[in-house]
Amino acid sequence: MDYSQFLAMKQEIGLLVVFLVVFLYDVFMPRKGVAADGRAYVKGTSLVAVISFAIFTAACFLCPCIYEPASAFGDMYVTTAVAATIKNILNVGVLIVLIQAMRWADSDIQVVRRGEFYQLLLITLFGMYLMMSGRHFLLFIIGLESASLPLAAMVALDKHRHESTEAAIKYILTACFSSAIFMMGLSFVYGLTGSLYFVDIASALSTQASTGLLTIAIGFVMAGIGFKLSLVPFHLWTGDVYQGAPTSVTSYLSVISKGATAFAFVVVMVQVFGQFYTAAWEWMLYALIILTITVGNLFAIRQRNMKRFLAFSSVSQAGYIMLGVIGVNEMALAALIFYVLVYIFSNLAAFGVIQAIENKTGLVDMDSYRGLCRTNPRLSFCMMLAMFSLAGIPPFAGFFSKFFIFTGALNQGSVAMYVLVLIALINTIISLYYYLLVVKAMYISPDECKVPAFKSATSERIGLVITVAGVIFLGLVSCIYDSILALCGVA
Amino acid sequence: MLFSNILIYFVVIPLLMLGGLALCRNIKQIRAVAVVGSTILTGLSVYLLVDYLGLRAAGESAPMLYCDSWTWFRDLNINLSVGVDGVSIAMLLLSSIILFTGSFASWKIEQPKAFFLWLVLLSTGVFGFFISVDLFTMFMFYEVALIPMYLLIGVWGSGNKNYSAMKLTLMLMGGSAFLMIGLIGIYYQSNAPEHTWDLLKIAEYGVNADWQNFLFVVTFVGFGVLGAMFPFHTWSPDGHASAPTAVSMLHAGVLMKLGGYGCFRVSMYLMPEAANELAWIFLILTGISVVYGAFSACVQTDLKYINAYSSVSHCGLVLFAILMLNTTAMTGAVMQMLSHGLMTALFFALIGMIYGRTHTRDIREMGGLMRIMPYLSVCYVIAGMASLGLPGLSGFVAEMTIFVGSFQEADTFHRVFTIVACCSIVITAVYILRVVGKLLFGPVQDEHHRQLTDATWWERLSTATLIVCVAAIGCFPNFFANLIKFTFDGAIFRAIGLN
Amino acid sequence: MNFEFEWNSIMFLIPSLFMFCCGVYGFLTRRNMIAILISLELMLNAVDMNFVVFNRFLYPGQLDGMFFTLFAIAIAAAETAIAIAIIINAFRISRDIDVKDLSKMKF
Amino acid sequence: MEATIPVLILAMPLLMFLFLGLFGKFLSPRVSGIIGTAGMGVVLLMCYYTAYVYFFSGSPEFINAEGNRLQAIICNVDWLQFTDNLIIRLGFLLDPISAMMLVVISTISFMVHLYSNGYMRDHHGVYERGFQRFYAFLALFSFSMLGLVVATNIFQMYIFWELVGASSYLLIGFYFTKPSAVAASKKAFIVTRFADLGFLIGILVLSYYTGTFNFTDMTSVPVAGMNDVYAVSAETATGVFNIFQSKAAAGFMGCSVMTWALVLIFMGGMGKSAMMPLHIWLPDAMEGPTPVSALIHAATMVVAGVYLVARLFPLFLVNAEFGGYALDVVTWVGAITAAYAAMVACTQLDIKRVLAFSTISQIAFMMVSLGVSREEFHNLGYMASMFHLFTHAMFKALLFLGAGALIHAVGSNDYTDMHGLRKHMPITHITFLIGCLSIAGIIPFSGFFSKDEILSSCFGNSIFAYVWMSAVAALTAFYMFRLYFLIFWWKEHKVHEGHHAPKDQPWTMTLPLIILAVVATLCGLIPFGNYVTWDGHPYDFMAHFNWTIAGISLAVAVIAILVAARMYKTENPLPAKMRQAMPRLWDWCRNRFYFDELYMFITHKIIFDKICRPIAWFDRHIIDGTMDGLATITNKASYAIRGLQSGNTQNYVWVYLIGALALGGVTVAVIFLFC
Repeated sequence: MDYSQFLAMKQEIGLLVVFLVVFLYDVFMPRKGVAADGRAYVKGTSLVAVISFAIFTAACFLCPCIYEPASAFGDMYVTTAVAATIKNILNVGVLIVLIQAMRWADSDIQVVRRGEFYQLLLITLFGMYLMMSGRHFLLFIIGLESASLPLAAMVALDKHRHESTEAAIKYILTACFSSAIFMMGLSFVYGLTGSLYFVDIASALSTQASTGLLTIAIGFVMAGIGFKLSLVPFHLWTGDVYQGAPTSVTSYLSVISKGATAFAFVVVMVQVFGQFYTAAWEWMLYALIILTITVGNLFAIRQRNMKRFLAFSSVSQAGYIMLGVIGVNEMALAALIFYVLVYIFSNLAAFGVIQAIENKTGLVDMDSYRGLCRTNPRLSFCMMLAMFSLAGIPPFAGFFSKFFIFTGALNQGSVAMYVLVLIALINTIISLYYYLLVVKAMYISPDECKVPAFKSATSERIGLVITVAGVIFLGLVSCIYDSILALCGVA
Repeated sequence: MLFSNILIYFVVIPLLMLGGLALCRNIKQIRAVAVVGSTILTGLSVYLLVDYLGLRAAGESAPMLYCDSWTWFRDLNINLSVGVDGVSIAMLLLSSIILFTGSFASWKIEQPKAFFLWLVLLSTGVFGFFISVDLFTMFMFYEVALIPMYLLIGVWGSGNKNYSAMKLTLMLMGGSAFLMIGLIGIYYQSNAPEHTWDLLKIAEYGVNADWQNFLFVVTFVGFGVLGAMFPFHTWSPDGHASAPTAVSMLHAGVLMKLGGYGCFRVSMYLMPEAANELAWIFLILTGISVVYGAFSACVQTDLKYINAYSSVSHCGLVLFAILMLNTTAMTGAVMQMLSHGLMTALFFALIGMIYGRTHTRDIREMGGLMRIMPYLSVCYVIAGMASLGLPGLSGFVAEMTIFVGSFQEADTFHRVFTIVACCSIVITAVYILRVVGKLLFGPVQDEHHRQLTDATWWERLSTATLIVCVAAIGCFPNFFANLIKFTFDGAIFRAIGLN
Repeated sequence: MNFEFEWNSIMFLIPSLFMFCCGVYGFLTRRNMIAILISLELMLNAVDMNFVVFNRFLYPGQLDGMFFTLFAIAIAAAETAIAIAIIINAFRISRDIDVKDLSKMKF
Repeated sequence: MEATIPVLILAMPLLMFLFLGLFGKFLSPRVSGIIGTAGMGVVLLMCYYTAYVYFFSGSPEFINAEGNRLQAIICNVDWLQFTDNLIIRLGFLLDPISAMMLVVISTISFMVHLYSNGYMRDHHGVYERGFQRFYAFLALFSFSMLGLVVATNIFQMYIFWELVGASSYLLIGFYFTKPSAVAASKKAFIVTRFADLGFLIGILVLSYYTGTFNFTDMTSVPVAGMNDVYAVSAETATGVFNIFQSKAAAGFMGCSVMTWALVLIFMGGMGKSAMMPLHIWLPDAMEGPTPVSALIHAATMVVAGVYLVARLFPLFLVNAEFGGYALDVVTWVGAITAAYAAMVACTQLDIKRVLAFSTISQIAFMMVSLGVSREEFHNLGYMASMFHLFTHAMFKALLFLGAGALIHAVGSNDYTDMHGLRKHMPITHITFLIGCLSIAGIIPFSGFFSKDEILSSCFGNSIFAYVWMSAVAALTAFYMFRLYFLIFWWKEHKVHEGHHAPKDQPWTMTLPLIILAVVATLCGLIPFGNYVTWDGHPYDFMAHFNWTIAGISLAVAVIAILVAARMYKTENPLPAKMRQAMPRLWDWCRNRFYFDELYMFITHKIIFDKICRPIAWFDRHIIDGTMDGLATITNKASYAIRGLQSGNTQNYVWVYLIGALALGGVTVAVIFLFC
């Protein structure tokens, strides 16, 4: 075996190094800190994790070699400039998540477990890398599972809270079920084509007529990936898990996991089923998008818990992301990547505020946000920007990403796409409604605010500054989108 | 160079104002920033007007002047393109005047800093919209102008403000949803050699004939929502009723004009063939708007509702005239936009001032205000006279231009609707005089009102400015008509034989 | 190419499908979470069987299916391990592993 | 003629309006009264000068070699350009009728300005509140009215038409704390607005087909070798007719388009001139201060409708010649209104209302006169109408100002509060009597001549018209003398004794009365036909004077006066008996044939209750309800599907499974069924 082919996986190796640094530091450093309940812990784990990950992220950005296309393991693993970019984007997101999570991870309850949090998180990220770069369903499954199973543990991290455990159980059970269905679908695909390589499956499919079994198999595969993306009707875990999980985990779950899976979904659909049989999976996706956006919005309307609210908002956002998949062109792909990027920043800005408030007061209800602008004007300002960006209001980044994804989707020019985009656009009105509800609670409600004026921690502030800057500038600074589009054009 | 173009300052100055406001420490500084900024903007637009007329007099015949373009999103061909013609200049002038007067009208607002921040953000959007000739940029500014409305109404409004603010925002966003699909459709379906957002280029090459009808309808409806076209007007009464004074002024005065302007600039200008074919649908709707709004206004008892319905009627006339597709009517439409903008701003300013004193807007609870606050009452009468089309004030010239223009369309359908629209002048008189009679004349209804004071200097300044503008248009209409007309005489309409 | 099952493969596929359905049925009806996990194992094993059968009867020249099965077994084990850990934690908190009782968060 | 003075004629009142309006409150009432009166005096002189130059200078731009008077456009400025041809210009057209109107308006306006100095004060000489405003409004009205009569094009006329409406509104509602005044002003404005709608549409139709707004382009031909000088010509009007024939031959509802246009334009005139059924605002307009009634609602503004028809008379005439009905409509409306108003005037209590109905009736005379005017009778009717307009302005202003003096002295509008005032107010008595004699048509007072000409032209048209109008003339004499006797005779009033006894008013009020009385007496002797005819060609009235008709009408008038004297000179039961003899008729007349009630019914019960309210309801409940309904449906849907998220993991899995199966299954089914 030629071990040099591992060198093709530069980002994965870098990530493993970060993981090892954190792991070794956490395991072997003397436990000098003492938590409130008397248990000892290693000081500085968070800092090590964040700094090493920051170095890794920066290195990935700066090192040109990672953008070179490469493959390994007999083309089971393929990386391209686009994939590298997506990974970089996810890295930025993860970095923000880590920064935002520091305060929570360092809290008295979590401090003894925070090493596990960072390690599990890095492992799931690793799984996502594999998922995005895998060109063989075996590698894909391994990536998918290692991206989702540790997440269950992360969801359960708050182990004394009933909600956390409940969420974890719901997550693990549905995840397992979904992977079973997914693999069932795969087995049919395998039976029909005799290979698990994406390329081979595609070429095998291109020579045979469509059959019912294949369609059902595609449906199963879509359901399996749609589960991770929380597409309706595979989304039902989302609300409960987002609500129950520790907020840092929720934010990770909502942006990173979703972004990675979206990209993987594009790869699978385009590379495996894309050449042939477009009509079938596109119509399936068509239906899924409509359902996802609509149902997600309808559920989001009534939510009072901010995390649960953002869960359903993220369901509908996933629908918008899928508009980039259904477009099947480089513009749509670029729009999708850009959308994910913007979504990461916007959603993390919202979660940053939620975490800041939850860490201080333990309140996550929308009602407790009433009158927030009078006690914590800056936090509420950040939250408002995040909401506007998620709703797609200019001049914030969300507007641009939404506009581009619609532009990308309409590139096809079919009437059906116009109808789809129109439905999506009408749904933006509903989404605007519930995003404005938050703004209304913060700015318009005359009530006395339950959240007292407080000063948030430095890490939270840094996180918020980064995300808000992103929300404001990602769209206005055109070179970001232009470079993504250029990359996709090359790929 | 970005800053060598005069138009860009219409966006830069509001942005600087935003920065300045953010740094302000007390109300005096805030007022100073607002007044200085809006004065500069007004001065700038007057300068632009003069300069533009000079250029036209010198024989410039390009459809848009001061054109400039800076690449923004290269691959999508999105540019920050600016350029103006007479219509946009008229709108810029209107916006800056209303911003100026609006600043004075909100002299004593609570939480002034946040209020002015949002107000200036809103006007940034408005100015940006009027100077843009790039569909994307235009749309972006359009939405920038919409959303501050929510907070301005929600926070500073009165009455059922939560409901109204939400309804207004959602309905307008609904409009812009249609708009977005229309604009992207135009981007893809234009006959230009490469996909472009550039208005002038699209206008030059035209839009794919198969798609025009669809795109025309969605864009027209999209802008029509903001233009308060029946049956998409219901945000207007509630929204205006709840909005604070300056916001009502800016919204009715300028923002609703975005609708009319957009209808013309995008729907009609880019897709004249579809406009020609489908105008009748919207003519019916706008024709209904005109009388419907007027009739509804007749029985309202809330001052702002009356005015909001009157706006529905007047703005309906704007769209109605645009749809007539001839130079005269369209010129009239723009004059009506100017006129309605100024006079409705005046109305809302006055209503706000009266409300600030009496704390009621119900005309049944007020009366004989002429004795108590003569200045405001006289201004109200003048605004009313402008609204019902008294010669010498702006309403008359605008309406007459519209009616004469519309009557040039000789078929029965157009004739009937023109006459129906004409009827609005009677109904307008009914509701205006009803209000004037109940509110200002007659005996004093509420003895507590006798202690109230008349206008303060900033209120006087604000209203007097508007009245002077209304009278200026009313007395020297040809100046404005000539400013506007050039656009509609322009080559594009002529080329396809519609004019 | 028509997808024609050979008799032999059918002999194995029917039980695997049956197993899968049993697994699904169990998953949907059992209230004890351990039983649910067992049902899950049934489903996963059915998938494994599928892969092996397809490999063995349709594509005997390769080992893709076999390897997939091996990995799938490992994954199943990992899933179960994590699930059990969480279930144990749940039991610690509420002394109850009935899945119906875990519905505090809803709507 | 130089444009300076004509421009100043318009500019002066406008500037006075702005000056008094903006700075009036910084001036004392006395000063502003003096400024206003003096300003109007200057305007008066300028108008006289202009009229003098027009009629008597003999300049070739005003009169041609054959002695025909011409139309001269003194100045004309583009105000608003619609299309290449349709341009609103503001200009100054000088022709016989506009020159005459300048005289009328400036005279009456000046008298009223002067008179108001006295009238708008109480008995202690304290000025009424808003005195400055009053003068400002008077100036505004004068400006608008002068602008109206000198209009060079129909749109300019419309502009000033609206402006006089507005100033009338402001002046009627001068006592704005009085609800009745507010209601009256509103009514006046809205009713005339409604009529103006017809006018506007008429203008639109006319201008669309003729392609011009200019009067001169529609009714006159340019005089060769002169700029902006035109001669009225039936050929041009025929040309207009032909344009209509060629462009809109079909007509509409049985009438030609031209007829429609003219009738619609006449509708505007009906509104302003208070022709039935649009007359209802005028009696109510008497809520305004009496000088205003004299100026606006008797002498000037209300004759604008007559003036409008006269202005477009060649078109009407051509239309009639080719069988159009426009002029017949004018006649019929005029005839019915004249009789109606005269009947109503016989029963009113309020002296101003009597005068108001008398005004309506007299204007209807002018309308009839225009309506019966035909080429074959040398268009005597046109001349008669203008003549009557002139004399009527004088004597009606006189009557109104006299009534004002009475009201001011007594403090009431009601004649039952007056009775027997002849000894207390001798000057008022004499001047009022002159006015009454004049309107009754007694020789040698001015009314006799003008009315006689009208009756002559009616006689020329048809015997029916002549009889009808003569009867109305008799009624006129009757009700005027009824009024006169009831005010000044009937019986001595006890209240009138003592300190507060009514007496003649200060000189500012009596002087105008005397001047107007003199004018009203003498102006009938003016050889009007030399100055004002429809085509500018002098018409020697005396050559065509019909002594029989004159004699009959004089006799009728005298008889009517005697009847009135018998009934009302002294207190007697005869009027009551008459009333009992014809109760139904009396009731209808007293209640003005229930027109107000009818309008009330239409506006409130039908327009407000059956149109406005349902629309407002529809808007709030259906349109708004739909929008709210969409929101509610969304909310309901959201609530309805919440069961999906039951919190039970197994349900989630169920949904998942069904979703996954359906995704493939439905697609398979669709492909199977449709492909």
